[in-house]
Amino acid sequence: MSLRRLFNPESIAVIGASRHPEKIGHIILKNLVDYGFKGKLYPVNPEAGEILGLKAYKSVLEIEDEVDVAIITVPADKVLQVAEECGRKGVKFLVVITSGFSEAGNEEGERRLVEIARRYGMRVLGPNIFGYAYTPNRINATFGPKEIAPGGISFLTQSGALGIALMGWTLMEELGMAALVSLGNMSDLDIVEISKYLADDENTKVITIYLEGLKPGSGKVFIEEMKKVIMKKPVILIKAGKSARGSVAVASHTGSLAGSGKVYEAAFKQAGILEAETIEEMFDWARAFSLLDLPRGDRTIILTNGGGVGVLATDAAEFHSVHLVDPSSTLKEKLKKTMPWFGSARNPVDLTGGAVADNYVQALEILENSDEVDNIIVLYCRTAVLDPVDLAKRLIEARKTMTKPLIAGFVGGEDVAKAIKLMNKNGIPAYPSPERAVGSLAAMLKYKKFKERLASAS
Amino acid sequence: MSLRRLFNPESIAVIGASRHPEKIGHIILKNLVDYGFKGKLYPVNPEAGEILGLKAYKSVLEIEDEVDVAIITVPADKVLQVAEECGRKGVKFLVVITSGFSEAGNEEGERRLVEIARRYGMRVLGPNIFGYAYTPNRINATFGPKEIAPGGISFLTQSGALGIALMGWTLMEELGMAALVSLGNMSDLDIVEISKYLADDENTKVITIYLEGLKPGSGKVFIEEMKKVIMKKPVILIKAGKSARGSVAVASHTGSLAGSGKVYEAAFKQAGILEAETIEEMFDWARAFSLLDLPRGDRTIILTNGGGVGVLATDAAEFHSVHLVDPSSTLKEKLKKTMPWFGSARNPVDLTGGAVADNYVQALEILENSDEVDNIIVLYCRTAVLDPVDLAKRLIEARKTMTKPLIAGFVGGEDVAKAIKLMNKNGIPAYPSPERAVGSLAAMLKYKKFKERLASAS
Amino acid sequence: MNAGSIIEAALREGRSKLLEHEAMRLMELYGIKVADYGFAETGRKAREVADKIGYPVVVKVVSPDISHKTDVGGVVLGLKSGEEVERACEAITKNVKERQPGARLTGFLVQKMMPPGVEVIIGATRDQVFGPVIMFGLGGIFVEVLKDVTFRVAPVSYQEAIEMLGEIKASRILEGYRSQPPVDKEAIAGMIVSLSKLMEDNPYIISVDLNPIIAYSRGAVVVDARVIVSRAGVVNR
Amino acid sequence: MNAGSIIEAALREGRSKLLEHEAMRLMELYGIKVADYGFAETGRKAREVADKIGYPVVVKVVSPDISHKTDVGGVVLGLKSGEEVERACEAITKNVKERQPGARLTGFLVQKMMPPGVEVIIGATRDQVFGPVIMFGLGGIFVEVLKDVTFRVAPVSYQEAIEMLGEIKASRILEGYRSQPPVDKEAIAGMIVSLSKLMEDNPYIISVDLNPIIAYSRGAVVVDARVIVSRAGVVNR
Ligand SMILES: CC(C)(COP(=O)(O)OP(=O)(O)OC[C@H]1O[C@@H](n2cnc3c(N)ncnc32)[C@H](O)[C@@H]1OP(=O)(O)O)[C@@H](O)C(=O)NCCC(=O)NCCS
Ligand SMILES: CC(C)(COP(=O)(O)OP(=O)(O)OC[C@H]1O[C@@H](n2cnc3c(N)ncnc32)[C@H](O)[C@@H]1OP(=O)(O)O)[C@@H](O)C(=O)NCCC(=O)NCCS
Ligand SMILES: [Ca+2]
Ligand SMILES: [Ca+2]
Repeated sequence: MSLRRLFNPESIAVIGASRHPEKIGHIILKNLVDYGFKGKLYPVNPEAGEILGLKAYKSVLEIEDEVDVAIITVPADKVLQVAEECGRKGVKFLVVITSGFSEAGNEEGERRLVEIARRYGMRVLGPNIFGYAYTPNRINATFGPKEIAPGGISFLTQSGALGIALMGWTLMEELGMAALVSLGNMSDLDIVEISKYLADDENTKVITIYLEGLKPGSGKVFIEEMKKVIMKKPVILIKAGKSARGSVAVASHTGSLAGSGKVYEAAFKQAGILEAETIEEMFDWARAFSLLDLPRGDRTIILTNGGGVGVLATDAAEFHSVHLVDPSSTLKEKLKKTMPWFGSARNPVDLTGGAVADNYVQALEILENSDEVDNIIVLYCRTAVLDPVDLAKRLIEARKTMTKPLIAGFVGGEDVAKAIKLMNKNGIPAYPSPERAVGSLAAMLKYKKFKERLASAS
Repeated sequence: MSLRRLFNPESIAVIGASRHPEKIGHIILKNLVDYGFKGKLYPVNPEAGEILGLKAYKSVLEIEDEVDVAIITVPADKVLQVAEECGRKGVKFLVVITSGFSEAGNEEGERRLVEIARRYGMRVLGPNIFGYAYTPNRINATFGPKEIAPGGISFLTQSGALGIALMGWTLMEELGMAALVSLGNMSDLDIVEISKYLADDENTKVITIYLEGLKPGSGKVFIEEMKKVIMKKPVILIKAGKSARGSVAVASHTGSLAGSGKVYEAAFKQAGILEAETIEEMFDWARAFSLLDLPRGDRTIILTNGGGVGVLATDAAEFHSVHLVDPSSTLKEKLKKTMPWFGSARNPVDLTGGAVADNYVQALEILENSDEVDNIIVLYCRTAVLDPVDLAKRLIEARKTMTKPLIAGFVGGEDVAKAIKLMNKNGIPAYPSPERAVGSLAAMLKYKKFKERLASAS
Repeated sequence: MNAGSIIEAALREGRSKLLEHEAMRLMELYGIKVADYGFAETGRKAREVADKIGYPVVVKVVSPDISHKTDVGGVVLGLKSGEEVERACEAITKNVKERQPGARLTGFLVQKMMPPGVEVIIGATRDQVFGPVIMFGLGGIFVEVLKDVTFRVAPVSYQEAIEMLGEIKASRILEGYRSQPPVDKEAIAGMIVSLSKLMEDNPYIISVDLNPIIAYSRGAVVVDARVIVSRAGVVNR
Repeated sequence: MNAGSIIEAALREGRSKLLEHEAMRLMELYGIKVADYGFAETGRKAREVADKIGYPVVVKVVSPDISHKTDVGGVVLGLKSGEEVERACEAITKNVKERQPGARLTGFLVQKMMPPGVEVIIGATRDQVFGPVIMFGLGGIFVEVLKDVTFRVAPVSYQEAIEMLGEIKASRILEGYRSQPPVDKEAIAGMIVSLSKLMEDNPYIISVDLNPIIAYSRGAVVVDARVIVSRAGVVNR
């Protein structure tokens, strides 16, 4: 069964929807209502007549209509019975929030849950998850924060606590999300199957994954299937528990055995997955992928109003093997006209601290029209003569007619932070340091190479 | 002459103080006034009667009183004459903002400036700088932003544009600053001499430096003097321009290997200077040094409410060679009492997602009193049951009676950001990721080793 | 004897490590070139085997009980004649009796002594998550001290095997370092692919170390092979 | 001859590279142990030198015009008798005449042939900012391919020199790798300290490569030394 109905349901039942605002079953229902799910919502609770103004059903079997997705938030000892009822009702997807299954030694309960689902042709997400979300349909079926910024990043996580914490973080960081999936015990639906679906999802531009460990014996299929996924969408992953000690912590945490980092690294490389070192790095890269088309080539130029940040970006480019072009003398002559005599038309192109928005925009136009350049990194240091928000607005305007990837690194205080947010909301991936801007372009260039290598191998 | 009067002047003259609000000479005077310099302020301008409500003097020679520091913001062709007058007046320090000296090929002008200063026993900061600041005396003699958060970090920068941009950034990031010095051409006062002064400055807890390059032949003195500085205060440095781009090919084998940053790296190591990779990293570390006493040992424990962040921290600890202790069974038994049965008393100590502030505080108390532990890293993932600001307040309270270094890594959205700010203002270095918290502790442990090594060598 | 029956025989006899000639035979069955060798029960037979192989040769003790042959004086290198071979077998027998008295003496492995070349290592292990994993590195110090190795999950394609050769930090050594000619990368890559297949076909093999393999400008030859088997697919983490 | 006059002589003659026996002499003057050597103008004299040193020896051409001795057939190794030495000198003369006709032939360096050991490199260069900088690494592949080296700005103390030995990635090799005994770290550290002093004392030396130095369990010996001089303290970076 395709996962289409999981992410595009016409109706969702919350079984275990509680009358008490602090309970998980209540919060999920409330998030669904508040975030604005447009389909039909059915709270199920044998004891409540009405919850959040919605009629509550005693059992899923009482619902007159069809039910595509059932979110289950009843305690573990009631899950199997509820699942059985869902099966009889013809529910298509069970999203089982409840803990107390294989992660707590109750393998038998989990086995029976999946067995029931199989018998009725249902698919299971979970158990032991904080839910899932899909912003294009305004679904927030999690007990995390209500608000989720919509966008092109899909995120799958094996850690619940971290996943919920990152929901708030992505919102603050203006990271636009498409799907958000808590993986939990992966009794049925797993990373691979969900990634495959999202690879074809038109709203997903990039897939990010927080991984603690794959199940024994599942590695080979993971590699083979993810190879196909990355031909359609970039996949960025962070693998926790690579240190000798960390892997012990993972084992005790999710019940899945960790892999030695080296083997996982090899597997990711084989699959064409980009491996990030930190959460911040993963989402830095995801931001660029979600906003930009893939670079057509690797010839990169840096545009700056400060020598210092230019040097830092140059160092970072060398570190990440990003190719900085040497502009031809023709191109240099053109660029010279956009700056005072003491500026520099070499790469980094230094418009000097006196640069105003016009200088940037003129230089950008020249670079966009030059066939020597594929990618442009715009750097800015806060100066008295150029307001960062003004510059951001002009860049956003200029970008509309541009086809080349444009990435920004702005350094400064509150108003610079505002400018960064503005750009991130308007199609220019922007970062608070030159290094992070360069690192994100580097990830895009690496993905391009991975894809080309896999294409040539098949 | 000691630099004491530069940072503790009783009077400052701004020569070239302008009536026009957009001019540098005006902005500096205004910053001095607005930031609240308590000493005497003398605008000097031959054409203005009054600026910003202060009486303007036609020449520095007209000032009745003594002048400790003269900030010079007149054009380059007038600097020498002004300097001469300052000499005759008995000014002690010239802070020369003006550009157009050796950095622009005018070595002669710079030589003569220094000559005049020598003749009159004055010292020169600059030329070609954006000024300097010293928060304990409310001095903001820069043309950057008016506001500077006071604290224990001193920052010397060779890049003007980046330095100004970082003034805003440090304010936003709650990084408390002591001295802020634009180095410019270092015609007289240089990195070494200023660092030496700040090493004895009671308000400076840590010295940070953005370095592009040292002058030919000055390297050896730099190493020898900085060795003495680091025995008193930690020094963190970022070296820009380490990439090979632009470096010259050399004949000998050793010479070719010695290019691009390798020699600088060796020199920093010899001097006991901590080298950071990025600006963010430099200030992350500086934050920890500015708020904490040095660790007494390397035995570190991680306290968390989420397995995922615990694993990430563990990986980071291994990467940075931070020693995570294995708690004794006695300690584990005590810790067990602060958490539900499914928590973990191993390291990372996992209080579980249900943890409330009391759990943290109880565990902290146990760890503070245990002689198995030197350092504590507190991690938190945003959960519904524990408000991050509440936790932050309790941690701040608990810390008051603690002696062990306490570092926080909090993950989440806006309210978590608020909690982080709160902790940073109240003595707990706090970061938005587990990795950055661990990295900062690692820097402190590394400094401790550097210091011990240098102490044993002498 | 096919691969399955070699492994089966060892498991039946309770041996977790294949005898060296069994390991060599296994490699041959997968087209992995090994130094010419023969097994002989006695010194006399060893001489006959050596005559057939051609001199110089190496003689190694074959015993299910000995894991570090060199330590017990169980290896003699550079034998140039039949006489020397017989004497070596006697010496080995004596050494082993003295230094590891209880050890069973199955016989002797006579092996062609290979000229020097670039030493490389190909290994395999079975990972709980990913199944067979293949490792490549340069021999000796490079693997043991610098840990300069690269991994791939099986099946490893020829193309991937070639990539592995380029991934180690010291890969330039394969291109011909100083006066040395470049090594035969195709031959090494072919071995990687074959070992990958061997691991996939035989689930009871839990690890293989081909160490060293001596690589030349044409061809590469396994000189030492260590194969561990177990009915329970044991695992690295 | 003292250090200054060796360098002065070379500069006066317009040579930027010291002749090998000059370089060796310079090292000796700073207490850096070099393989026993002697300079000889003719084959006959080379034989006498060799007799004094003791066999086996190596003979190398000495010429201000030849920078890659081996390429022009200017080096013969493993000479076991006086006769072999004379013949080697003739061969070298012939080779050089053929392959680099214009080259002046100053004479021959006769050098004790050292037994194998662990090859290390100590180098020095003069940095524009930091002045003399000393490098340490393991020989051959480790420096050339892996760039596994470490630097210190002079003056380098004995303690720092010992630290340098521990800083390279392959430092475990110095501890005695496999059957090898540990090398004499004190001897190597001593050389680093001496080279540091040499560089500080002689501002016209712009770079030194001691490559290789052969290190043993007791002592270490410079086998090849390359010293570049210039009146203008040339610089890297
Ligand atoms: C699922 C879980 C949250 C339920 O806990 P709970 O809310 O305390 O459970 P309750 O017994 O209160 O049941 C919840 C509601 O379902 C109702 N309910 C009980 N049986 C029901 C049934 N058969 N059908 C529908 N509703 C039912 C209850 O009446 C209650 O509603 P009320 O509060 O209005 O009375 C809990 O078992 C659990 O697993 N928690 C961990 C979740 C987690 O952390 N997941 C992983 C995150 S990464
Ligand atoms: C120093 C500098 C800012 C002066 O530029 P400016 O403000 O345009 O210069 P002005 O000629 O307007 O002189 C400034 C003021 O000094 C006054 N002035 C002139 N001569 C004077 C004198 N001898 N004594 C006192 N004041 C004098 C001017 O009248 C003017 O005041 P006004 O505006 O009220 O008339 C400029 O030369 C410069 O160097 N800019 C670069 C600074 C920089 O970037 N530094 C490095 C940062 S990292
Ligand atoms: Ca978790
Ligand atoms: Ca600058």
